[in-house]
Amino acid sequence: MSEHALLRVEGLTVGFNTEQGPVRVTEDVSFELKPGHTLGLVGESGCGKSVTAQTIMRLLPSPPSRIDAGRILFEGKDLATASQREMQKIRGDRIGMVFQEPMTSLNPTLRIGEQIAEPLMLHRGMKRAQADEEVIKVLKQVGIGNAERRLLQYPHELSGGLRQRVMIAIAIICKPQLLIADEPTTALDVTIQAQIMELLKTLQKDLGLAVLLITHDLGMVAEMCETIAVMYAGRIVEAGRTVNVFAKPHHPYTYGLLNSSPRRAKKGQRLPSIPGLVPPPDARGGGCSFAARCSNALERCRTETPPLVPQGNDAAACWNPIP
Amino acid sequence: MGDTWKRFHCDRLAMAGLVTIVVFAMAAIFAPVIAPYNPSEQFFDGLTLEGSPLPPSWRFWFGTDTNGRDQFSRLLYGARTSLLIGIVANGIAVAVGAALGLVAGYLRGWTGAAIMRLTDLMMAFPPLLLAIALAAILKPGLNIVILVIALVNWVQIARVIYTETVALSEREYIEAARALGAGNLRILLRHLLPHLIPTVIVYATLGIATTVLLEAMLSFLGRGVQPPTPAWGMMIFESQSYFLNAPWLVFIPGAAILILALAFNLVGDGLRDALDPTQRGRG
Amino acid sequence: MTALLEARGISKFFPSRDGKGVVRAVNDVSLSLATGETLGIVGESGCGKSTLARMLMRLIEPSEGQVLFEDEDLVSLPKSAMRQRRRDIQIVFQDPYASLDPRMTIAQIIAEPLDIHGIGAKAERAAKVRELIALVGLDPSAAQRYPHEFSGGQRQRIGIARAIALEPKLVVLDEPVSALDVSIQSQVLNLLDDLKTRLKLSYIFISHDLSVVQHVSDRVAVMYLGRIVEEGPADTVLGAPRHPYTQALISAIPEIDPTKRKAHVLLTGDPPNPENIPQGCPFHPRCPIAQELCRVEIPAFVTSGGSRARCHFAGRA
Amino acid sequence: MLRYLAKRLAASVLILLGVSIVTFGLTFMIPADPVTMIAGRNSTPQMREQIRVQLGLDKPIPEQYARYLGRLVTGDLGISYARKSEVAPLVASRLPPTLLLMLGAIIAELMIGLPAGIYAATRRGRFGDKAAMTLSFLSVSTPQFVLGLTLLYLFAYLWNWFPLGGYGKISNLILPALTLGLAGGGWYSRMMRSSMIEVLRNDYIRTARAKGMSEWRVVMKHGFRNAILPIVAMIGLDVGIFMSGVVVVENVFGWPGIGQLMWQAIQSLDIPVIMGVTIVAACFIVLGNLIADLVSPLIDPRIRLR
Amino acid sequence: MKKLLFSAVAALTLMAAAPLAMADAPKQGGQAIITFNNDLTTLDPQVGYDWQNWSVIKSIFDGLMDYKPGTTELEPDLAESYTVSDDGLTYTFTLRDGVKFHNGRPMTSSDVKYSFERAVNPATQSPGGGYFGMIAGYDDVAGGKATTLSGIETPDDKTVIFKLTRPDATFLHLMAINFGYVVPKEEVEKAGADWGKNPVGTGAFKFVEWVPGQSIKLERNKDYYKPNTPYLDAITFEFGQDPTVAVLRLKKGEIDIVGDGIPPAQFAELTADPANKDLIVVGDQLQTGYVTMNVTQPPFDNIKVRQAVNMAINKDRIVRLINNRAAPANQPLPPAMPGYNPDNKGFAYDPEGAKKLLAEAGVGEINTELYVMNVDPNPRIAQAIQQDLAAVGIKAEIRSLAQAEVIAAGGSGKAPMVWSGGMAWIADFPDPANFYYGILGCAGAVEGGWNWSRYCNKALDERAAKADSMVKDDQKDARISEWKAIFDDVTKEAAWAPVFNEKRFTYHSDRLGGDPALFTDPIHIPVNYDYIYAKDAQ
Repeated sequence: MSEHALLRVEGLTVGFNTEQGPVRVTEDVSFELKPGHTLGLVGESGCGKSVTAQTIMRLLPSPPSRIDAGRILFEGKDLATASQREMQKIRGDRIGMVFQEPMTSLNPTLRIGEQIAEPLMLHRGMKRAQADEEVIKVLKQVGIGNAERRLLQYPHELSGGLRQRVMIAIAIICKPQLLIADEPTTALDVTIQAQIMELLKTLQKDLGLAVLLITHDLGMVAEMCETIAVMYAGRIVEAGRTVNVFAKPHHPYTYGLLNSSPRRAKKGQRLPSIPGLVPPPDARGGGCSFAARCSNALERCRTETPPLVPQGNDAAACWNPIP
Repeated sequence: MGDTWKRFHCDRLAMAGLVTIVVFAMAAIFAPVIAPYNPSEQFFDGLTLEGSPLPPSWRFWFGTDTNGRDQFSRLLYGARTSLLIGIVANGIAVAVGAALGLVAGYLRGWTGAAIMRLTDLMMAFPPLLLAIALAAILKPGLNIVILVIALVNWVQIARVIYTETVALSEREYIEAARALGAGNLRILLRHLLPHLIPTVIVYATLGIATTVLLEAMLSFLGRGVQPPTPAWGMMIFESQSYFLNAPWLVFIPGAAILILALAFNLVGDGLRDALDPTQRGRG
Repeated sequence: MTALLEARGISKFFPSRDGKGVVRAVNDVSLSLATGETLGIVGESGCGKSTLARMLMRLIEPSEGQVLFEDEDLVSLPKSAMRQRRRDIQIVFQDPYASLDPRMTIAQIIAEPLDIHGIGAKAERAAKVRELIALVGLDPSAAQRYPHEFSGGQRQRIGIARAIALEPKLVVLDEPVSALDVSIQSQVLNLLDDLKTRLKLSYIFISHDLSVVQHVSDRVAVMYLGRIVEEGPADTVLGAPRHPYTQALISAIPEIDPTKRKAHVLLTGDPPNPENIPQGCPFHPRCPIAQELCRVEIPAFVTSGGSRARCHFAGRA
Repeated sequence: MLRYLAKRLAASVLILLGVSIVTFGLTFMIPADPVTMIAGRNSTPQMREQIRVQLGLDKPIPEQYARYLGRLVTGDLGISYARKSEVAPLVASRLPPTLLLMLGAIIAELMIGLPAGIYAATRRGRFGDKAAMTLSFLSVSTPQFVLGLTLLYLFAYLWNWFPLGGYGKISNLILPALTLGLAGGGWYSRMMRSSMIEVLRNDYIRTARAKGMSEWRVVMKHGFRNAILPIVAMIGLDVGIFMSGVVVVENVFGWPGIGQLMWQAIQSLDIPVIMGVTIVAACFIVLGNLIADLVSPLIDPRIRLR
Repeated sequence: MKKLLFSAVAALTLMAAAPLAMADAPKQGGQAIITFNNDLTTLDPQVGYDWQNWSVIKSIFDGLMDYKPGTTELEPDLAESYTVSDDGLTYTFTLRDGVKFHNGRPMTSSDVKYSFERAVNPATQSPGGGYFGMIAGYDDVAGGKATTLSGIETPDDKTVIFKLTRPDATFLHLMAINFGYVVPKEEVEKAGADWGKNPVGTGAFKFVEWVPGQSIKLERNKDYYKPNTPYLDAITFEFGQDPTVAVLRLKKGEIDIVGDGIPPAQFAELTADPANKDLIVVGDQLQTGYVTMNVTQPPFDNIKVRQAVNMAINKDRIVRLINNRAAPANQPLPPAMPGYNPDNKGFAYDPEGAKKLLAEAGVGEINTELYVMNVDPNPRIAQAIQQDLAAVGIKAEIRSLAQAEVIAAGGSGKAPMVWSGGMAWIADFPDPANFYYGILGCAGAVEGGWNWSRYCNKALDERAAKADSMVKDDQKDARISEWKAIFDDVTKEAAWAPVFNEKRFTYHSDRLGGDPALFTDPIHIPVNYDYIYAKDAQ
């Protein structure tokens, strides 16, 4: 791994205290992101990708969540051990974040302008009037016309696409180094999805942002990310350059994921699918969590957890990888 | 059902509440056996020579009241009245309020509007006056107290249930039931009512204390339970001006109300959790 | 081939939020479905596809028009007769979380249609429920559990089991896989396909996901702002779209292949609010090929090769 | 907005009309003959007949109601039996103290309920939460007359912090307002707690945190405004709830409001006063609800008045 | 024609002598604060009819007659003197010189005439108009046929002549009753409906202001016709003061008199405190607490049942229940009332005897209702009575209601038994007649009347009428002994069960001085404000 990574996550293990005792939601997650680059963190619901993103921002309430192991090095500083006060300085300033639900992620009772200006007021000590200029600028940057009027509107007066643009404006207004986008287009219509995707690409280019894209949509990763990390049941099962992973997945899960999409299937044929279900965090035993659903599983897979090791052009965590 | 009980059983606070209620209920039922004296007997030596009530002593555990009666016995018998008022009056109010709120919220339209305007009217109308008038028309007594409290208390729960029903009616599983061909009655009883149970329980249990206090309020207006029948609210009311000189007269029945209310509250919380299947498998 | 279901000019008008005007959620839609066929309906949120689906089974009363099911007008059916008729038309909802009553066990949920229509004795119903649970691929132990104990895909199977319990002729599938993960999505789509063959079902399949619709549908209707803008055989409509909106939809889908990054036909702006439908062709403000004509005149359907499109310039883009 | 207001006002008039009918009907059922009450102990039959005619009690009931309503519209609430003076100015002179007391009680409620609720919500499940909720439960369950007298004894008599009675100064207001508002404060702390917990689950709270706000600012700026909405709706209803409370509290504290007036009128069955107070109280309850409805969209712009 | 001449000076010397007993000599100045729980309803003397109103009205207004302070002895007030004709049908009053209304206008005989007409005129709705039924022309005015009383003549500004239709020994008392107090016509008419809130009289104190629900302020009438009276510069009545709180305030020195008396809860503690020895004054009042039994309905139409009830009630215990603030009563009349017969022992407490009587009556099981006003201590007393009745086999359910409802139930004859406490009967004037007609005679036994027993004995009514026609001075004793006989017979008839005669305990601050009798004045309840004084007056 290169030394000049902007963000480096090492062996991150996050647990929750539940009534039934502690449960681990992510285990030994490691990846890195260079300045100006894009990493796609892919996986299905419950795989731990959102937990990972929120842990980087230290947004998960603690208790019940806690970091059991690992480091989160951002610009050389370990966020895993940072105090809340230190985190408050980084959030919104050095790292911006966009969430999945633009409908609910904006405060319904505050005007758009106020909400966008907040990070400036917090981190730059600006007054509202001062901030407004910046806000108008950033609104134009995220493609919202008629910015002066929009400032005074409330979130419910905007469409979903506009709201997501507002969210992005909030995330980038302090010109962060890193943007974490957690399923930024999932809740949007296809045509709007495409718009937002274009916007993210443009911004990344213009601002030199590093983007950590959390998504379940392989198509989005294919379009946007240089590198990809596939998560399954709390672990990264495959990681590498996007082109390589898509062209030749080594982990059977990645393979199944890619093929079960109807976009790749032939009409009238049965869709290739992965049988079974994702095991919930409290039901992950020893061994590979995917073993129960895997057609290539070996005896070893059920007892020993495979490490993420280089496979061909990328890395996979599998005892019996697809060659 | 067994599952519900099992989970309720594991809730220690709820069990404590239940035990308290059972103890109170037992005390009420077996009052004639437990009570050392007749609750209405005014002892000649139950007052000092100056006519002041006696403080707690070996003879009168909780002291005597201003008529020279044994307060412990009155408290036991008063539990009968207060439990009856708390459970029956509040029960009627909750049942009526929930039923009307449910119907209004599900049917909306003309029926719903009529019911909701009735609640508006009731809200704008001081319950005091209603109490006075009702007690004037009918013979004052326990029945009136129950009736008045029921009439006054149904309004709020009706409104809450209405709002919740309106929200619930928008749920997709209601539409799903209709798509299956379910009729109104089935949807009301099978799909709406069970979801309202937690709210109903909360109101039914939280209402106990306020109901018992309302009974005291009615006594304050001379519309309460008629003497010498003991009731906790009335016991406090009768002696309220003695709170400095004979504090036991106010604070002992006050504590009884509080403990009972707390117990019902705990049971309500426990029941709500135990009845919720989404909590299942976690406890 | 006679139509199993035929909608004739159905519309739904709601009073607008400010109480002054009318929202035309669905506007003069006609379509038909043959027995054994799957009709896909695609469109973005707010285009009226869900309202249309609900009108087709009279969960929402149409403001205008007729819905003929086996040549019987459902709209004019008395309520009790309609409740009986529901045996033949069932629906599977998008949200497997919201459409199952959280306070009922799976057995109760699946048995409910049987209860309502008084089918079979108690034991028979229980047997039928077991059969259905097995049919949709759930474990028999599921019967006594509650919906929240299941994952999304399993819940959708429960919803499907409930919908087919009455052995309906038509099942309306309202975004049945949108809330599911990709790996689960394919399982459910396969299940639907199996059931269709086994139970001789007809489907109306509503989705915003073109690739899913393309995969399952015989014919496809594309909706925009309450109207059908293009309709025809799935391969024709999605393979060679003639309406610029359909073209844009297809173009917006990211390709699952990092080597084939394509230039999207980006539509500007958001779909307009149904409360405020533009004059002329409703699509013209976002249309890349709109001309003066589009601003004034609502296009009629232009039929070509089994498909029809509502565009003045259909197929010319 | 104007349309809404007109609609609401029309509905309010209907409610008040309903109240007037019910009040009129109920007071007729009270078995105290107004003539006896006016005529007193030394009346003669001829005097009684005179009074009956003067009051219009010889007329059929619908006509009596029509006359009553006619007078009501002009603001005439009739003549008090006991005082032989007009009810309207009587009620009017007693209204300001009661409104002041209610205002004080609402402030007390909010000053107790909101901080306690917020505190409990942010310490959810911990000791502070449980302690606050136990206290709130106690305050809901304490009889007002006991509370009032206890406060008076401790703060006014024993410790001399406040005057024992009277009216006119802020120091006079504090104890009665506290007595009237404490129970409501208990309710509000519970409501605020659950409302705040609900609000803090929202995505926009996470957004606020992601901006780098301190937890305190997140709660106060983004949480508070959204969490207070259900309470605003409740404040409108408080007026109605207080109407019973003021009878007790005003009696204990010698507060010269309509609660005292009502209590005296009830004791002497001074029906015109009872009816007058009821109607005026109903007006304020309706007004309170209307204000709450009008304020809600100011707090949450999503709410539209229809 | 015999002329009775009272010297006003005599009364004053009596008063001058009394304070000598006190350590401080009365000084003019200072002020007093008196609290009441209930706001006053009116200060219109022709309308006000409860003791709180009366106490204030008596200080603002005057009548032709009054009582010597602290006693029940009549003396002329606004009248300087009067004469009575031999047939007792004509009373001639000569008015005092120099009496001015608070507005400065001298009072004349036409004011007197106006005031009485006002009381009788039905438009006034005076609850006391009926008291003046013996004045000629009453029926016409009361019936709305005339507005002037033909029986009152005013030959000149200083003379008022009353012509009566029947001789009435209580007439002079009626001249001292509030309903006959003199009001200035021009002020009454000017104020209209607000007159009751803006009183203008001739009395010792001048009305200053009334803040509804809060206070009434009076100030010394500097032009009062009695020299050096009153002592206090100002009196403030504060309303809405719970007596429990008022006691605390008095202890703190914030107020001077707890107008409602000492609340039962604090009574024992306060009286036990030696510091209060001089501050709590005990006095008699013209009050009897009794239980009425409706004699028109079974079982109380049976005299044996009524007697049994009389014997069943343990009066000593009830007296203790109210902290010994009363003396057991054995007849309707209170001991302080002329006509009280100390030899009339009534019915002694004898439950066994009561049971025997009930058995003799043979009425079987008795289930009845006892109405009671719902203000402490009355429900407690009712419960004590209930227990006593139960002990002899009479089951009485308690109906604890608001005052007005109990009065209504009694007046309509609906209530089989009523405990009178808190409502009736404090005599309006100190004469046995005032304890008969309305509450034990046929006149009161009508719908809406106050004779809740509905006891109507024509023979006794005739004897009463005869007694009251004895108006001459030398017939006074004969009249009183006839009343004694009447009440002895009433007692035997047992229409009531007299329970106790309440005493008055007035708790006042150390700042106030005056003859203890002033603090328990039987007429000016609770306190005769005109003669008390402030020790700290400068």
